[in-house]
Amino acid sequence: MSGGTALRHRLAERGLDRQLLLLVPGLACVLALFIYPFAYGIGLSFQPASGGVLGAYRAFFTDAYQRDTIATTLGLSLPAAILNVAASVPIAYRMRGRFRGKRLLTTILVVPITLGTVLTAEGLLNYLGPTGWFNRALLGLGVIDEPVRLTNNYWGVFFSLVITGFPFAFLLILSYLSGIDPTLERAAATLGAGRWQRFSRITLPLLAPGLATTFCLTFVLAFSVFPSAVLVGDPAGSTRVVSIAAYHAAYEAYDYPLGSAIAVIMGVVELIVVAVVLGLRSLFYTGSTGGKG
Amino acid sequence: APNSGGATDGPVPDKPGEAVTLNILDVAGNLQLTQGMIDDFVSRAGDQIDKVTYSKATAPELVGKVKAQQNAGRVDIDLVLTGVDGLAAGIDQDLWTPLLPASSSRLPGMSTYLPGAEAMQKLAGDFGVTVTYYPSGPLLEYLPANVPSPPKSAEELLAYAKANPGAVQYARPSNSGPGRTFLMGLPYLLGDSDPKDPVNGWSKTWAYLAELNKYVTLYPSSTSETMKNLANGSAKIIASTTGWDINPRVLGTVPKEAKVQTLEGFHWVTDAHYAVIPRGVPTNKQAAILNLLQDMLTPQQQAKAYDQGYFYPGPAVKDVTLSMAPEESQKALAEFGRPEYDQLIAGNPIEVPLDAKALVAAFDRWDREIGGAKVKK
Amino acid sequence: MTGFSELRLDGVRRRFGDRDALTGLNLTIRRGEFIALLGPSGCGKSTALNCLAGLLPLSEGSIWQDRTRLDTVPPERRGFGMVFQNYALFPHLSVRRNVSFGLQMRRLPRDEVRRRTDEAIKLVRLEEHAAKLPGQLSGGQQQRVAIARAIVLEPSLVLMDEPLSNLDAKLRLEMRTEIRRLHQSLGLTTVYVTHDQEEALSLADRLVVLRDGRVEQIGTPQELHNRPANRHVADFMGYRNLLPMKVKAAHGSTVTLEGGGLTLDGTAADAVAPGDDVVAAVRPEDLRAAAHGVPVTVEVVEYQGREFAVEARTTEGVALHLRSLERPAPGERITVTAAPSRVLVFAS
Amino acid sequence: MTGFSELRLDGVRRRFGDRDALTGLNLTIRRGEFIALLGPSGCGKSTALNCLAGLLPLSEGSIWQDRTRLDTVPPERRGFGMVFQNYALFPHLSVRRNVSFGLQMRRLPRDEVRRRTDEAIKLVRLEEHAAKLPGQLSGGQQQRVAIARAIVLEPSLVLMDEPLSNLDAKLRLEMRTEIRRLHQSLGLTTVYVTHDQEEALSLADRLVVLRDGRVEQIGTPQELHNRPANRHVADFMGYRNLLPMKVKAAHGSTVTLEGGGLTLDGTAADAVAPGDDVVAAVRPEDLRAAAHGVPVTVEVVEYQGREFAVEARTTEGVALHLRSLERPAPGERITVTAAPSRVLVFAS
Amino acid sequence: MKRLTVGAWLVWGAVAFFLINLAGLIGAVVVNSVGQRWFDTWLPQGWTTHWYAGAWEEFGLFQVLVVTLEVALLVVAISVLVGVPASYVLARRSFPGRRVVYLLFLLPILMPPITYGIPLATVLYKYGFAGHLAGVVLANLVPSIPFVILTMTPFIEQIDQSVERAARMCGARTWQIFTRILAPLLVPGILAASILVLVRTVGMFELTFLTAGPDSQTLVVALYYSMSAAGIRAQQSVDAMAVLYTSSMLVLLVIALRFVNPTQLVARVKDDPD
Ligand SMILES: Nc1ncnc2c1ncn2[C@@H]1O[C@H](COP(=O)(O)OP(=O)(O)OP(=O)(O)O)[C@@H](O)[C@H]1O
Ligand SMILES: Nc1ncnc2c1ncn2[C@@H]1O[C@H](COP(=O)(O)OP(=O)(O)OP(=O)(O)O)[C@@H](O)[C@H]1O
Ligand SMILES: NCCCCNCCCN
Ligand SMILES: [Mg+2]
Ligand SMILES: [Mg+2]
Repeated sequence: MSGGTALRHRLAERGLDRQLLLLVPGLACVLALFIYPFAYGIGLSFQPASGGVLGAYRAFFTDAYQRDTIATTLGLSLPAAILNVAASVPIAYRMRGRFRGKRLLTTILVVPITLGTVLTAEGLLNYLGPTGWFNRALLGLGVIDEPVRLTNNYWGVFFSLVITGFPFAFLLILSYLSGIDPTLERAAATLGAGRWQRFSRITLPLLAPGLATTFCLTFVLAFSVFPSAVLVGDPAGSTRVVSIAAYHAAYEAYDYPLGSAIAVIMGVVELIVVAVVLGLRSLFYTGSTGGKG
Repeated sequence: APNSGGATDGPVPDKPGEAVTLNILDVAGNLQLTQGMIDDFVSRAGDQIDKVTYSKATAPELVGKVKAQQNAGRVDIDLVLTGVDGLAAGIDQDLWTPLLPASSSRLPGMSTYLPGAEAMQKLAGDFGVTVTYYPSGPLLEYLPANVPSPPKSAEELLAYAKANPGAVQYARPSNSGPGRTFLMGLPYLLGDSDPKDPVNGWSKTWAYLAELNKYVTLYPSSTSETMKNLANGSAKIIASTTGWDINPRVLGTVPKEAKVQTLEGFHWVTDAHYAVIPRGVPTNKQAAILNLLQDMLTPQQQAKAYDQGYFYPGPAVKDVTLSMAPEESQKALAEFGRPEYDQLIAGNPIEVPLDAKALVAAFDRWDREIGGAKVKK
Repeated sequence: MTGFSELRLDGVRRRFGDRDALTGLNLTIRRGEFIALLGPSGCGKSTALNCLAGLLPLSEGSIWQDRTRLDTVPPERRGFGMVFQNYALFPHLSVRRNVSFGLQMRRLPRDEVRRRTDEAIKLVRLEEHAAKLPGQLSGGQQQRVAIARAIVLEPSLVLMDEPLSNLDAKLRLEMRTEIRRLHQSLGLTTVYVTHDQEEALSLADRLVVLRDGRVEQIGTPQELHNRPANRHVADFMGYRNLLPMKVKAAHGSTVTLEGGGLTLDGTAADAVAPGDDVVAAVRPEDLRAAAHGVPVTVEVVEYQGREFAVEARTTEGVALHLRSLERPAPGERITVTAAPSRVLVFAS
Repeated sequence: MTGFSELRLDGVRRRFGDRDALTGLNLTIRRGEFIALLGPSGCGKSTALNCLAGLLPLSEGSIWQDRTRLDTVPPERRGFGMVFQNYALFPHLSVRRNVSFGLQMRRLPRDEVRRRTDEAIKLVRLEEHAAKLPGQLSGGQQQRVAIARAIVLEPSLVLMDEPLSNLDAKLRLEMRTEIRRLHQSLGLTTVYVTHDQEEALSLADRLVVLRDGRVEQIGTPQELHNRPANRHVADFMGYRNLLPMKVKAAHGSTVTLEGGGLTLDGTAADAVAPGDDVVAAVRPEDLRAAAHGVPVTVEVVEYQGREFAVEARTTEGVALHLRSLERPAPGERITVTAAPSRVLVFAS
Repeated sequence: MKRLTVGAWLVWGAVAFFLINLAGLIGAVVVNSVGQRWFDTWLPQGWTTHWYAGAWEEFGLFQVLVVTLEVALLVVAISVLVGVPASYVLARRSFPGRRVVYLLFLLPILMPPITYGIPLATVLYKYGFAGHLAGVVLANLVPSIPFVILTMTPFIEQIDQSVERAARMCGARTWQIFTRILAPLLVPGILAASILVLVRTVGMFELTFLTAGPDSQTLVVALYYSMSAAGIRAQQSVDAMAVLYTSSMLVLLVIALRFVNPTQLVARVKDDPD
């Protein structure tokens, strides 16, 4: 046949055909709107006022106060992301079947995504504050003698990450979970697998890829926490997260190279965590989960 | 596009060729005081300005936004109302159109500045025009019911804090006007060697803050939070300023009966708002803006700056009395104002705040050594 | 997991929405029996099996294992094995791990797990594919994995939902013999769902014929084959010719019928009297071309290997399915006949 | 979408990883033909069908529709219809909308869509279920929806992947006739995958027997049934007795064999000489109990409806599958015989 | 009929505890936003709506809400239209460079907007997009498209490929397969992704701020301003803004959930019988 057809045939065999054009709009957006500006930002991070090409990076890593923000941020975001995913799984799992009020409960559980950082922060400060309802109730019940401090410290930020992150995780996991054919668990049941085994041996592994994606997304959200770290946290101390350092450098000290460098470092740390998680994901089965389509 | 057409440099005409639209960005909460003045001018000078849009943002983001516009050669912010921080950052990044001395003749109001405002204007160099001014603080605020005899000196404050751990509160300076005023006022109270040099001249201040830190359990991230804690009794003494003293009581977020106290050896650390024009704004619009600014600096307009004690007193120029202010201002200040402020303002030295670089250095050190020290405890 | 002497389904009923998929199934399964549930598509076979497995709660009725009430016991504690109609293989586990799953659930020693898994895989001829994932297997291969997975547990009751439906004819025959052999040698009790009467007849000790969620007949293969209880069972048991006729004469159980251009002698399955409208049920293989009989015109001829399946029409236009060893030409006129004992007469 | 006069598969090969699922398939399909692809599970039937449909790219070879090269044309432009082995129904569409989907894709007028959809649904007897979603149907009902969905398009080539495998025996027979009827009346060209030799024999004009991705034989039903090309085809075509024996004497194509406790006369399919090791292939139904013949001992008896399937063993322990009209008792000794024309002899 | 297990008690107990505290948290803000003075008591001393009126007026919130809705819906629509086809290719196909492409799509989510926000705004101003709705929408697409891709890929992987093949055999083109087969099957996933994108877009401060013009501000810009700008602002007024923000999001969410149940099955999955 014609050379064109033969070429197309050969390309198709390697997985290159016109279907790949579907990637083009997305790629174009990312290249034009992200890669180009991003490269500029990276470039900026290598042009500090002093210290040579790597000066900004050196400045960050040689200063313990700056360097420690990475650990602080991971200390907040990893537990929060893990909790969000881990709490979503059993709840979503219980909510797979049909029962009355399911839709309402689902809606209520995903309501927190509408709260936004500010309402969450204000709510935490009001509700958990020294004279807030929470402490009042505990004092009234005689559980505590003086108000417990749950805001303007690690816990305030942690709660805010859970409140904003949990519904994300829950919604995603519930959707992933409903894509798994329930017949598989039934088959496992007839093979003598109890509730827990059915869950851990069948559902969980099939869910694992979805869990990994969900974890990455909630982790990334938590890792770049900024407003709540300031508002309900202790932004100079225990919740001085890396984005505060970046913000300080870029918007308060107007040291854009340092700000960009810190942002790049943030990205790299996130990338490492995500790469590890997605690496683990690829160890799991990622094909059809039995929905017979 | 907003700024298509029109040269952006060269001589500024007396009036715009035709009425222009002004996009005003407020990063200092200044419109609370000046929007009335601007609207008033626009209603009178429809031939120069046909429409004004207002947007608001925070100072730190301002620079990035203006920079992005200037890099692209399309500036659509015509006038920025900013505090010292935004002003200085813009100067540092070379964002502003120099207005002075070229246009000083068109702004005669500038020669009637109060002494404090005049000092503040120096910080603006050639770039900004002071539009409102107040002496700020540092003040201590308390409820007499909770604190019958407030501390009268820095030592007494420390002693009070020691006796009542957790009772003294000021917000993280980089997030709070009263917080930073307290920080900048301390070197005067303590007699530090160079109150303008937080790195080398504040040894007493840093020692004092570190000592005080032992009895402070919490540095909230906003002044509102300290006000709330004052109101609900979980804080007994907080840092404040004239505006933060009067306005929240007007709004009802702090009990009316709250009182303020100054410490022995007290110097006012002043504050002001500036109008600046980003580079790249056409001369047509610059003309309208200059005329607007001149109008804003007249005593009648400046009287609007009394507001409800938001920036008390507020006017930057001389000879603006409360009686010239709108009815509502007079009523609010009659009820919530403090006659003793006239006395305090007249009777204490007035200092300009730190320049932007020094302030950022002070914040950084405070974060590292005071706020950040909490972690290790 | 221990054996039982009998398993009793007592008025088992299952509704979906407002439609009964199963109405009042009564059945006693004795230990060691091989029961086939037989019936057309959609008749409720899978539903019955799922109820027995504990995978579908009953809408009414109960299930008893000797003295123990079973229908409230969760599936994993019933100790039954099951082969699903849609395989239901674990897509993330290799063939080997699918098969060993149940053994691992029972916490058997590793060696035993390996040995029994290997055996089961060998049984279904998947040695070469043991390391593949189910998604990489053909439909028939998947079916075999499902069989191996259930059989490996040697459960007290094995439930099979059309386990051979995707196998090729040869393999189906072999697996059929294999299943029967396993059933006997392991002393299993088996409930087997199929729509294939031949499979059911050859495998089962007793057959349960279902239609529209209702039991039509329970009996041994011979009973069903030779004495279907009604025309529906007859229809399903391969009496493909169901001819509406009229009784002309009756002598004991032998009746003479007429209608549709045919005259036939048959055996009454229901009580019928001359003049009654009846249905005569005849298998195609019992209706044969013969020297004399009823004249018909050949219409469609299908090759069936050893013989030909013929569709022919009587002079009055009634279609008949019959068999012929010779290939008749379409349009040819032949005469057909049937032994009276092979013609069942049901009241209509 | 227009017709064609022939469709040619030219050395079609498909690899999965390093394993050939199909090796060099050559086949010419003439317009109007009914071709069956027959073979054991995993032999590559579905793979061949998918290559033809355009759903799997070829690893080698080409497909031609008259002068047009087809293997580079995307499936939706080939204008073929297909029934999938796993139904592949659209889970979110009702039965009716599943069936009408293809018509809508072809932008036919609304009335015609409705009419043809109704017809197709009626054809597969799903009128009552037209509004249901596939998830609410039984396996067999789903299969029927899949058939209706493909047939409704009256495509120039219909590909069917075991479309009847989940139907009950009766329905299978009926649908089989129906498919053949549709094939003829709509003038379709059909490629039909099955593992059921009986189905293939009765439906197809020509059969393609595959084994391990390779064509073993292509021919008419009669050719395959009576003259399988080799022992594998014979095996698959129902010659269940494949007996390793030795040639004692040969007269033309008639040979006398001995071995395993048997002596048989047979017909040579390959060239053989006395003394050769050969395989004798005999169908169970051609090996019958008779007054004199080879003595064997009955072992397993399975009821088959009209007759009994018997597994017996010769004195030397070779297993034989045969048929008997009487029920022999296990352990009984009987004698069996086969017509020489029914015993095929292959070189081994 | 079925007794609750210990596990169920724990799970439902935890859910109840979470919800009670959530209600308290939201309630505290709502009450404060309509409270006159609220010091050390269970409830405020009086009630008022003037915090809302003030905020509404000060920020011209009607216009802001309209803009917010426009931006959010445009961003959701475009990122779904662009993202779903891309995730389809990533889920279904293997081709050289697939990993690189995947990483490219991953990066914008991982990188904080500080790294690229200002240069991005510069680019958008240069081509005349920024300062208008278009600029805000374009900027918000940067994290949204990858977000859709990342969430949709596993959904598409779950759908049996033979359904698509069947549609293809029925003559459906790729586009028709998308609209008639995949889209309906993916609706729950698309909805989940859309809601999440919507939330992220409505909540995206930096990129919106940097690219918005005076008449393309969104609610979050006003909200962040009210919360963290210099000057004095009653907390009640911030709370009122936050309540407005949340209410408008809630309206969007409830509308979305009216049409599709988030738990609707992704593929043909039989409902659990019990
Ligand atoms: N989940 C369900 N919801 C509604 N109806 C159902 C459901 N499951 C089965 N049915 C209906 O119940 C009847 C019996 O279904 P069942 O699956 O038991 O049939 P079956 O005998 O196994 O058929 P097949 O041989 O085709 O598999 C059918 O009419 C089917 O449509
Ligand atoms: N995606 C795949 N990856 C790897 N191997 C495959 C894949 N699909 C099919 N195979 C292998 O190719 C061979 C042929 O498969 P195919 O599905 O064509 O068999 P089949 O003849 O249709 O069998 P059945 O009758 O059981 O459906 C089998 O051995 C199968 O395991
Ligand atoms: N994701 C971080 C959002 C940052 C918002 N910045 C607000 C700045 C207020 N000063
Ligand atoms: Mg079934
Ligand atoms: Mg197949």
